[in-house]
Amino acid sequence: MKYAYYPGCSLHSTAKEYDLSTKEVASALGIELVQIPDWICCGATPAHITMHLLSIALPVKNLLQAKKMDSCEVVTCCAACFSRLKIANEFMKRDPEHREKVEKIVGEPYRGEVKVRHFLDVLANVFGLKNLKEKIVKEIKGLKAACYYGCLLTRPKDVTGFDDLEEPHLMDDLMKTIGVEPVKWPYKTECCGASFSLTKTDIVLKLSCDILQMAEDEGAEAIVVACPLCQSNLDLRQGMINKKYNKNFNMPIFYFTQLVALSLGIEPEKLGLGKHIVSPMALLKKKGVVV
Amino acid sequence: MTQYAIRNTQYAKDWEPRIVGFLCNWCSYAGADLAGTSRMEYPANVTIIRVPCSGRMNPLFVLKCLMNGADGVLVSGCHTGDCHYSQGNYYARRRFAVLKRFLEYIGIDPRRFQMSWVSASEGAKWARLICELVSEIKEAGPNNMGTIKDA
Amino acid sequence: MKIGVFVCHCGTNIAQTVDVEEVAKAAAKLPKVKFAATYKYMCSSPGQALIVEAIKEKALDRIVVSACSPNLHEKTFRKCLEDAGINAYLVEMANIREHCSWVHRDKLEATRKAIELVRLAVAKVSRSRPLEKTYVPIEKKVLIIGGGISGIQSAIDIAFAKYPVVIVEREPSIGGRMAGFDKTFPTLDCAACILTPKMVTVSQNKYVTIHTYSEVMEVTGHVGDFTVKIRKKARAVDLNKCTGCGACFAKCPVKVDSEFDMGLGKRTAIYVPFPQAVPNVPVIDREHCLWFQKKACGACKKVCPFGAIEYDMQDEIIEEKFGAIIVATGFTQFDHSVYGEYGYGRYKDVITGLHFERMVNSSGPTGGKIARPSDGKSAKDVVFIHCIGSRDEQKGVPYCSRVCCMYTAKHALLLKEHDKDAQAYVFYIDIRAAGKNYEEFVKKVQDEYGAIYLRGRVSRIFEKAGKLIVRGADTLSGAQIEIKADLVVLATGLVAQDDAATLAQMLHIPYDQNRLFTELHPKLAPVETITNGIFLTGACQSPKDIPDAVATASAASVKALGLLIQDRLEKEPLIAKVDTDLCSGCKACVTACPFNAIEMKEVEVKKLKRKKSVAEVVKGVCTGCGNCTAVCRMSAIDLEGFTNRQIIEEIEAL
Amino acid sequence: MLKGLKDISKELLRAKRVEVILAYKRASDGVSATPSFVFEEKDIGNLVLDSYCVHNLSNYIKDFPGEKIGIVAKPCDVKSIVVLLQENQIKRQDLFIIGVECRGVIDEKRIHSSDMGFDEKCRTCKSSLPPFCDHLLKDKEKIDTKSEDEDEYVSIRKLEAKAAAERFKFWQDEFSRCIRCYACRQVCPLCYCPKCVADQTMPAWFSKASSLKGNMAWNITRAIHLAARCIGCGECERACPVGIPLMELNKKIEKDIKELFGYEAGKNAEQKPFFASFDKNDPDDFIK
Repeated sequence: MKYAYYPGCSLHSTAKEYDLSTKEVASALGIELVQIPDWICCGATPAHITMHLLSIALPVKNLLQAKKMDSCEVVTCCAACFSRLKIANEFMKRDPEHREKVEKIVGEPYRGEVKVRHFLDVLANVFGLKNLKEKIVKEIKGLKAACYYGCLLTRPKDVTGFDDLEEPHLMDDLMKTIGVEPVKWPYKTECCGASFSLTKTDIVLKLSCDILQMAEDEGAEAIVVACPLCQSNLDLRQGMINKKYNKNFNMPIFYFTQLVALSLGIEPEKLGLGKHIVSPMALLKKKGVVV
Repeated sequence: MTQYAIRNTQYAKDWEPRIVGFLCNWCSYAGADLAGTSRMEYPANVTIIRVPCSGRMNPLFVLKCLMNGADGVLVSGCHTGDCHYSQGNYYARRRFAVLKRFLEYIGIDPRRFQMSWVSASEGAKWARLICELVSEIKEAGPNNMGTIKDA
Repeated sequence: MKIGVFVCHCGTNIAQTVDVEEVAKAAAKLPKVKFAATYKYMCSSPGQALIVEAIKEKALDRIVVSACSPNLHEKTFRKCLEDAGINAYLVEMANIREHCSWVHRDKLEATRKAIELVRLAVAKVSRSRPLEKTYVPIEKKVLIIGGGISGIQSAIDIAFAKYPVVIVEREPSIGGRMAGFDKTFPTLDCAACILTPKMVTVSQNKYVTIHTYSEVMEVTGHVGDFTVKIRKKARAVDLNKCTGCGACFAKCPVKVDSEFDMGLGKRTAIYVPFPQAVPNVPVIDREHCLWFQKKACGACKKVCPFGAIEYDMQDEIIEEKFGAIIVATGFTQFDHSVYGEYGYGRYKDVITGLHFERMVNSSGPTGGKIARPSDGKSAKDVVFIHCIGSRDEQKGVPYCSRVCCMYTAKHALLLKEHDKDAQAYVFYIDIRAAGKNYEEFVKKVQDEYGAIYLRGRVSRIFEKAGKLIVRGADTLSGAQIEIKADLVVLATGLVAQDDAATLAQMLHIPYDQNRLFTELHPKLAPVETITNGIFLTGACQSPKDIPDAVATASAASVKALGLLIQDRLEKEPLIAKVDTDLCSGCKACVTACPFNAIEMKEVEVKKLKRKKSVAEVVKGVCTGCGNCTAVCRMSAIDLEGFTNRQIIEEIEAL
Repeated sequence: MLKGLKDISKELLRAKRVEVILAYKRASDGVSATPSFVFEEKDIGNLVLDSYCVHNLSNYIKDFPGEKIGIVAKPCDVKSIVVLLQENQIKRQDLFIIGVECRGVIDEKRIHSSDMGFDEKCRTCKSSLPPFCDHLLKDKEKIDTKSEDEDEYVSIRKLEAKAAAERFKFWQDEFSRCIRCYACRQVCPLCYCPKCVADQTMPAWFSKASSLKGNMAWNITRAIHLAARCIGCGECERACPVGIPLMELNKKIEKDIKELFGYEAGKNAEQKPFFASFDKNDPDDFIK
């Protein structure tokens, strides 16, 4: 199993731990991730609201790089990157008018030949939960977590198409496989405020607070995410939320890859757990995952 | 260059294809009527001949059109199962499956003879179909039968 | 031969895009054309008079009317020719409206094409021959498929005119959807109170035969002479012996969800769907009956004082002849389980309007209590959501279901009437209350019954702490709204029955992309179909409320009666005919005829002084499809009105 | 075999089982065979039966309407009889089929040349025995036939593989030679129409002139009218005075119908004629 790996800018900055844990999981499972050389920004999230052509051309440039690696599948972890790459692919496949313009910009023909996958999809659907189960060294027992998919992972259905639109379950299935108890909660695909984090922080605080509250109400001890923006909003802004709304959240926000890595017996030090603002260490110790 | 290609370039500028459409009265003709009532626009290259059912279509009608120089012939009926006469379109389908392959074998461009199912409610499909058909036959170029002298 | 060509302006419909004068000029130059004229509206009286006059003055013997689709006015102009004293079949129409002026914009192109269409029509009519109408007898009996309010009304109307009528209803009782309603908008009379008398009337009428628990299996033939096979499903209860005493279902030990009560209540395995059922005779649900499943129990048979229970009753297939058929098969409810945001149909307390009807009905499963199906607690805050499945091209149907705005308003009102403390919230997109006293009714619900109407769509429903959290937008205030509701009622749209397409194919009537049956003309022939003698009423054609269903029922009845009162039926002479000299007797046409309308007969070949076997068309049976003509290599069989000569002439004229 | 033929012929005529026997005698060139209609026992002596008996005698059945006929029939000839039965042209009880085990017939066109040999149709033939008959004349030696898997459409496939323009050119060249003598039609046992469409005037289905267009229309029509009926006896091609490869047309349609519908002509007289029947699952991928 070999993929062209598109990390995206978040995974090289605020979400380094996502990048680290993904690579650890991949290598432990024998999934070869080859970073796309000279990859550039995918355009998320400002490009598509400012210039449509640019928002297609940027991902296409990356996909062309991948195409040259004689790898027909790209895997990415960031939900926003995933969304942009997929949408660009769809345009290049279906819309000859845009295709022509974009091909002019990038200077090469492209027909959406490269397949784009999210790492969650690769783990659950390609590697397979059954196979994963066999590799597990240490089940994470007794941890109740809310799996939070965010707004981009499943939408729009025609483009993403790997999980249920309104009631996604792949991350829940994955967590169950490694021993985590996913809670039933209704906010799996709510919006966290995403990139408004900097421009309209109030919105993010409100939306993220609702998500944290719902997770807590439904009995979650932690939230598991698959998107760097979700993670940063819920984790980085938790303190401000507590202050503004007079709350007392102390809810660790994990990347699903971190928990999978722990269950595979990878040392916690390699997973960037220390980078989280809300430290998960106490919780992990309590559950006996780390010592 | 093949003879098709030569003609193509020769005629490309002002040549407009002439296409005959044989439409069953109950589905396709009504579908074309609906395209009209819905004011959908499509090219004026297709002349419609009304027949009661696609089952009425004798392959010799198609042959006659092509021999007379029509650039394309379309036979359109009801979707299978929907035939007003319950089975006519099934017979037509069999008949024209054989004819289509045979004409191609003789060297007649397969785009020149086409068949479609268009229901009475598919005005939009009719309009779209004609646009496609006209552009396909434009690509195919003029029917060279039309230029053969019949002394 | 003197052909006259008449080009219609159709107001500006044609004249705007087609230069009609140019068309007439070109037509006049065609060989055999002796006269060409244009007129504003050819189909109008003066237009027709123009044709009649020209025929008489110029001794025209064939006519081309260059106007709209022949499907619209061919009959008009045939009549016009008759009035002028020439054979009705010597007219052809060039469709320069639907197939030309309405679909092309360029005037030059459209005019060129119009001239071509006229040329073809002239060519065809030059090969037309006078044809004599044929007549067939009419079976003076009507079949009504479906015994809901539409079917019942149709049957009453036809029986009133003293013609026999047969209702075929697939459920064990007639009554249809209306039987399950509580009250009716906007007058709030109780549905049962107005329907039950009609059910009784129809069942007691001597002209009416009702086959309940029966289905139409096969329809053959044509107007005046339909042959219909009906499967009478085995009820396992003798209709004649049973008195409806109810002893059987009182003793039945099986309890299953009642379909009539939308699963909110229970019924037994032997059951009548509802107390006012007609006939008031139970039926055994074989899937759940212990006798049929395990050969155990047999309680009903034991207690029946009349020996009416017959376990070994078999389905019976009967065949009857009818002159006309009225299709009144109604609708089914949109399946809202496609809406993931509303829980994929998994939340017990998210119900549909039909559930609510049963719930609010005082003789219903909850005794009129608005109770949550999940825990039986009474529901105080109830959210109603409009347009579930309707006006949703992605997940549902594109059309408006017409009745949901009104029935939801009615539900909001009934909610308040049943429980003073309850509060209705109604999420709507638009309120469509176009009907007599409808708008007033909605306003009353808002003003006097305090229903809160919110303009917006609900984006999500989820369960939390025993409540349903309903999230949506109020687009008027721009606010996001979250309501903690006890119950959510979805105003699910009306869609075609699951097997609508199958029935349409059986009847040879068209249906649209939503599987709703297509009327002959959306304005001028709303209850007729393209197939002569088959009429539509009620929601099988498009969603309808009760008044509309009843109105179309009576309309369809009049159309059917209009056929039945005739002594004999005029039949188009556009049928196949055989040239025995050309016929080789190969029987290909006999085999290929979908209607078995061709037989073999012996004829004398004078030249050879011997007999030969040739094909012969049975006039009354031939429908004029022309399939025979295409399988005949010797072209010995031809189709009047679409003869080989006519079509070849058209091709030559291209 | 010849003796067998003579014996059975004698028996049939004596018993008045048949009124005439359609068979072969030697032609005046002393080499080829020619059809012989035997009404009396005394003529039986002239009969021959060998690889020069090329004609499909079923073509003459229509000349004896209502009469009891004995007919010498090779496997292909029997197949055409099957189609005639299927199409109500003869009654089975009026026919006594003397089936012949066949090792192939000589290609008549090369009969006087140095490379004399079997006809093309016989080279790909897969059966030496007629599907059925009333009396079988068996060969003394065993006859080898091609295996069932052998591709009988090699030449068709070759032509199919050519470019459209090339195919068009090929057929234009062939059809341009046609002189519209209609020998192909006259010799075909299945061209029994009382009045062929080519001869009809109301309507005139296509040009009667011996022009390329008219020729093309005629040859296409002939092939279409034999579609799913032609059993491949090759008489049309044999009779064609200008050597148009008519079997390349017939075989193409035969191949398509076999591939698309699994139907073969001349197999079963009880079967409905192909174009007078349909299957709901017939291919429709060519329909928009």
